[in-house]
Amino acid sequence: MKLILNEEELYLKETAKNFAENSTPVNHFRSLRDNDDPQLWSEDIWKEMVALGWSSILIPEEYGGSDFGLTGICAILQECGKTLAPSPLFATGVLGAYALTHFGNDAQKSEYLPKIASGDITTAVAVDESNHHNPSLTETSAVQDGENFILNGKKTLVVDGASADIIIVLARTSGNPGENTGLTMFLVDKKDLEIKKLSMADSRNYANIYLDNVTVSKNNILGDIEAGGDSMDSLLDVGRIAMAAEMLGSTEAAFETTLNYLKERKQFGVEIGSFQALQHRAAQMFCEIELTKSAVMGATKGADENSNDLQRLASLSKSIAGDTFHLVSNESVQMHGGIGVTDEYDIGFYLKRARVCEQIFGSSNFHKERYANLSGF
Amino acid sequence: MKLILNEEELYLKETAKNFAENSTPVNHFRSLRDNDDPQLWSEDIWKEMVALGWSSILIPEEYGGSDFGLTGICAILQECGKTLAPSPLFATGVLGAYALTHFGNDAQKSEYLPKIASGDITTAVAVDESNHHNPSLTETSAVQDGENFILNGKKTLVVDGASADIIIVLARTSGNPGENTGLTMFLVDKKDLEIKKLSMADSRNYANIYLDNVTVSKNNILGDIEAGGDSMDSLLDVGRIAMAAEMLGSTEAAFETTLNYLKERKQFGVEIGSFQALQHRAAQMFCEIELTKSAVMGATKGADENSNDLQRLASLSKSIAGDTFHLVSNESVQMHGGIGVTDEYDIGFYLKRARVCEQIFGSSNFHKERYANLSGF
Amino acid sequence: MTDLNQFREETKQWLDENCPPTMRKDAKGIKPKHIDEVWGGRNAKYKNPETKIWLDKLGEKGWTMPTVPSEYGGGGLSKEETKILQEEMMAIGTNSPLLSFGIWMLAPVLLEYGNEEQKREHLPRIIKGEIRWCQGYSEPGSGSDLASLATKAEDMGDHYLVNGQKVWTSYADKADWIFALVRTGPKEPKHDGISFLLIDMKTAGVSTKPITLISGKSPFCETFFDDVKVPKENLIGDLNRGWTIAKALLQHERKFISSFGLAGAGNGSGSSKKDLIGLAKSHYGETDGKIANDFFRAEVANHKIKEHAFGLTLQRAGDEGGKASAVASMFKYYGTEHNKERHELMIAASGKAGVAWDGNEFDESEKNLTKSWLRTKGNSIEGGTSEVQLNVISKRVLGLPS
Amino acid sequence: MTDLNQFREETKQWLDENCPPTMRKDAKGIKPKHIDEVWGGRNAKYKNPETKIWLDKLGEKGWTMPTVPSEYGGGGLSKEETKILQEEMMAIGTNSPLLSFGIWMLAPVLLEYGNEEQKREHLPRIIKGEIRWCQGYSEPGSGSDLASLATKAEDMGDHYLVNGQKVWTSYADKADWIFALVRTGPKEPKHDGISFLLIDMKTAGVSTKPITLISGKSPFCETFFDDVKVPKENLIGDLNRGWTIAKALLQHERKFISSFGLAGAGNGSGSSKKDLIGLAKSHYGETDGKIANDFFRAEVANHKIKEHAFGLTLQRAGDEGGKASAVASMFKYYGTEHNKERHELMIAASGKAGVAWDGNEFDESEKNLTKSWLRTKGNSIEGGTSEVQLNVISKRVLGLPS
Repeated sequence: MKLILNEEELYLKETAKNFAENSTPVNHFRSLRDNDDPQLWSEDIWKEMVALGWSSILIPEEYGGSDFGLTGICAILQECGKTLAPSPLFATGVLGAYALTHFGNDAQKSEYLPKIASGDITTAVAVDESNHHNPSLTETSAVQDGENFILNGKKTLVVDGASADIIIVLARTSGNPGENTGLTMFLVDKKDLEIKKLSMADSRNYANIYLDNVTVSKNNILGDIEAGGDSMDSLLDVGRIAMAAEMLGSTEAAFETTLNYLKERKQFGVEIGSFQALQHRAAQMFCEIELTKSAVMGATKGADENSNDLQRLASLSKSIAGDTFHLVSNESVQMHGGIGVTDEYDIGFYLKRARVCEQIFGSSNFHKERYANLSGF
Repeated sequence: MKLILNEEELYLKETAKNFAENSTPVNHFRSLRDNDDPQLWSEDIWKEMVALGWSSILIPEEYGGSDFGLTGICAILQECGKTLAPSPLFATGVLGAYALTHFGNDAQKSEYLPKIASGDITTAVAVDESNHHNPSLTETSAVQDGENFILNGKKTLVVDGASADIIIVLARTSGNPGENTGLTMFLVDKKDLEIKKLSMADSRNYANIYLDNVTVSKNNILGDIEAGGDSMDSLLDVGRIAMAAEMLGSTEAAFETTLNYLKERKQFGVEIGSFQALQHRAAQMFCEIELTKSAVMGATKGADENSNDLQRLASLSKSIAGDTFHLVSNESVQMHGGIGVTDEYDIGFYLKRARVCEQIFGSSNFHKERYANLSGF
Repeated sequence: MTDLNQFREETKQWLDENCPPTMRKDAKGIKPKHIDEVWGGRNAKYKNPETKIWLDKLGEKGWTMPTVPSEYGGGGLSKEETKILQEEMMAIGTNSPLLSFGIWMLAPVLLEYGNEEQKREHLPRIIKGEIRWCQGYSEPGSGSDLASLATKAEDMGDHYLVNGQKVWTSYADKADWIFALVRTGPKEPKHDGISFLLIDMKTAGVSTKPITLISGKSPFCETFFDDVKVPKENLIGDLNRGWTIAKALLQHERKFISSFGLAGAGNGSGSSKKDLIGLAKSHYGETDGKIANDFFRAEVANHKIKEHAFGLTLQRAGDEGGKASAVASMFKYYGTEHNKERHELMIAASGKAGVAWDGNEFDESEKNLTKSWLRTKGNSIEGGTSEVQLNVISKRVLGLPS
Repeated sequence: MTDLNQFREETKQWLDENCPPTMRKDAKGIKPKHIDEVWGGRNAKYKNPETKIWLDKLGEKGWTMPTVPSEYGGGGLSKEETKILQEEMMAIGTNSPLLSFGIWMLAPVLLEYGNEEQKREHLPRIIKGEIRWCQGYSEPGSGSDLASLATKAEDMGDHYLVNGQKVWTSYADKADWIFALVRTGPKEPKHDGISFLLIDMKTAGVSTKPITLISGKSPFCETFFDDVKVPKENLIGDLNRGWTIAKALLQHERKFISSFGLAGAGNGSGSSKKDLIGLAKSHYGETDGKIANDFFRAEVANHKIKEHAFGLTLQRAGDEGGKASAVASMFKYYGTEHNKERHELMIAASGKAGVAWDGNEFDESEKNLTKSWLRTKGNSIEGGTSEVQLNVISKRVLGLPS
């Protein structure tokens, strides 16, 4: 396993970098937020991303995809993270594409994968039910009723849930909350759900989803019935790594913005970046960011090369990306001084984004404990 | 509760400061260590301390003491901590004096307290049995045999155990390891014990003590039979606070030595204390030391004024003193650079002392958890 | 002593006769949740008419600043009398409803540096709450390096002509007057060319613009001075000697901000659902009364221990009778950093609810917590950054070389 | 390719014929626990006579430094051949027994800066392990600010006269020669008056004194030069241009020290009783395979995650083909700080046994751990302090202003 990007991946990264800088600078996000955009991402931008092939990177060639692997799409997400570019890429291009490719039956793949690749539909994954991530605590029930299942329950903070066409819902077909068995994934159409858009600190697209006697055909079971706990865990691991990559990009950008400020801003007649206390803190952040890069790279390459240590690599990358983004976003605001806490400057966006990202698919804390459990200590 | 020393306490502190600086500078400790002194404290110095009344501060006036309270003796220990002055003051003047005053019956008080006050005997407390402090795990057994008890077991890292005349041993008269009930304290003469002197990193007086069918008269039960768990806990709390005071003194001295070095040592043509990164770390240490002072003062005053929050105050002071001494001893060595890791310089003594003190009557970790338990979270 | 006893009796009687019912404990001894507090000033608004009655009564006696001499509108009380007044007010569960930068910051400075006319002019109106003041210190280019400020006041013979911009002026859009630092000696070394000037906000050329923070709307404004004419009698202290006054005033400011760190410093028993321990227990659950997440519980324990020790340190500083300004730096630094940490832990405990912003899917308390958390980020910047406080400690307390 | 295949065959055969039995895997494929390692030199002592045989054989071939040209006593191998040699040595479970500052530090510098005679004189003796070298850099007054060194070498016409003192010279009491930085230009700016000089330790006026560390006995010495006469041909590079050589050599030194951080970086499964996890489990106990102390387990998790990421970072740096010296600073800084933390956690896990010093009441491994822990405190000082590394990162990598 080589921890460097191959040529294809480098090309994707370079393209993404240019796209993010030119088409979705931070001001793009700011204007969506300021205009109370209902979906908080732009259809036009998404179409351009689809045209660049980003929605189909995890999709096999037979279904219209390029199958470039997780490292490729994570390189893109990292660049998008730098400018906080909002899009359905994470929930659709990573989660939806991966879930259907790996767990869909032939009929499901044929129906959905080409539509994901072409950008005709977007997807979301509804897993959590309370304020802390913990899939095994799933209470949402799915009770068989002839050829159908009847679903009841509530799902919280579904990423892109406010706009997704198809939502993958984890529900309990047997057993009790606390058990990872007895869970099943269902593909549910948004029209069957009560969707409540959420307003979160980072002004991105999220929803709570209420299931009130929702009827789902057994044909819409994704993967094997009762095997949804493990399947969801692999899906989540891919999501955690991808989210870590995006968080890494945001962290890098916050750090770079701050370095630039340290080089420009003068107080007491000198650039504040000449103060050794700030220099050392910056150097320490640099080290943490380098470690985070390696963890993310290790995880994406691990996924692409079917590492049997992938769960640990996923928890490693999500926890360290969370801690580093946390540190750097705090230090960035502090080092900007007064303007750092004004809405007019962009740096505060990274602070807000950091804390929301940390909650997606498990906090640093959650993943440290998972890492310890997986490591046998 | 006022968190300032009263006049008596200030006087004791001032006396102790002069004594420590003049009679037991760090070189006194160094020479005991270098000469492989068997007891690692000086009889002559101890006699002078006794003459100053330090052995009788916690002893009631009727038994020849001055009853000046824990705040008084802690002010002395803090000063002794500054120069790492070795003496039986902690194990005898605090632990022995407190235990006999509070748990001894009239006969025991009459027999032992005047001897402690006069310096005729020294004492020690034998509680732990494994590498981590946890009195409830006591396995040492005491089985009644007519008018006597037969004790079997092993006690580890008994402070001053290598020289004490009388050793207070916690043993199990009923129940099982893990229970805080069924424990009893015994006064045991050193001649009945197998005592193995320990060589620890801080070169102070410690022993492991082996009890092999040791016969102890029931007259030598200290306090109520089976109530030793709770009694030992109050005794330990007093010991924890006193140890925290001594650690605080050592921390202050390490910090002051380091500040002086920062002001003197030149590199790159300037005093290294002018480097802002070191300045900020020094300022942060200052804050932690101030907090530690307050915690120790709160605990000693709490003890003297019978606070019902004493257990929490004891754990607060021991844990914060441990953390602060840990931080400051590490930073002190690092800031001294190369000479900091040579045996020739004193600063390394503080590093070694810090880690040993942390193990006495519960590490910072132990006390954080105890604090949380006592606080109800 | 008889005099003091008599004062206590008279005070008791006066309070009983003058303090309106909604400004004090009721018959059952229950205090009003919050006495309606007001900032006073020309455009003061009173939700509760009794608030105005109570403020007027207190203002008449000068009891919003009891120790200020009565010739300046104060209470003219001795320290002992002031203590009695406070005790008796506490006994009936009342306090002054007046919030005022005039009282907290400007008045002490006027008493020390103002001339007789200035004291007679401004103090009574501060004490009665008739004029609301704001502070004009920071500028866009002058944050930590406050003395580099550029707003200039030119001597035009019979007045000063002020031009420039201030930032972080709290409530400038609602204030009647501003006390400002201005550059009057452009050629002098930077600390020696600053003056302390009082400016009526309704003077032509003064304008304000509110600042939105990452936490949302804020009381802070930018304040612009465009050829503003200020009478010469509004200069406090000597020309170009304003820096001394500025520093004195900053001490008063830091005191308030450092107290933030203890906002949550109770006895750690987690009685309220909204404090850190309550949030952790309700979101993570409890096992035998313990927070049911071991890693988070360890973080909480570390935090609560520091909080307890910091609380004892504030108490000790009080018992020691207050110390030099350097200790204020420690409290400012530690208090604000601790408060930031507390809020980080509170939002972490709350999980997804800890990053709620708006809408019906979250409680008000959850949405408020998110904003409080963001607001704390400013605490370690305003009133002197943490870095400045550490500089002060290392140089003034520890004596480390420059 | 055929040439390389042939080289592999010949190498295989040579190793088979020449590598003594105790220097390689036995018939069952079990490696010797440690090949007896030696520092060589005039007074080399061999516990195992086969160590000497093996070193002599390797030295003859020049295979202790395979890529050095054969005219200087090296192996004269290409990169490809060197790789094959390493592979074949690994295949039979052997390696060179020679530990040598000459090989690690001096030889690369001689190859780059030495003249033809110097290379022919010194390299063969380094490669054969005949001369043991030590490093004379730091002085009591010159730690982080190495360039302020004061040991002077005066030009006496036909020789230099050296006077001064070095500290932290590892194994100076056992070394045959020292490579030292000396001041030859006392009037030049400090970096421009330094030269790189080779000195035979048996010259009159050279003396050494071992340094005891907080961890006990150490290989470090103080080295004194009292009117030491050094032939002029022992100057490496140009007069007063030694600083360039010094910096090149420091890079080689930092590489070794930064690798310390990963000494314990396994896969975290806690297989050994002596690693962090093994110690924690044995001293705190286990519950369902977890360390039975939650607060400590949280600290271990934090540490192991950093360790894993740091390990991946070293791997990534390798895969990226090695970068500038600034990245070496990161590894030096992070590696040594991490190693200190690991040892702190190991002694904390061990409780009282973690602070054992001597005697029969503790295991050897416990007493050794205490000393290892103390020894790590020097890692973040020697070879450039952590503070110096952070300075380098902030300036050279991040481009922050001076």
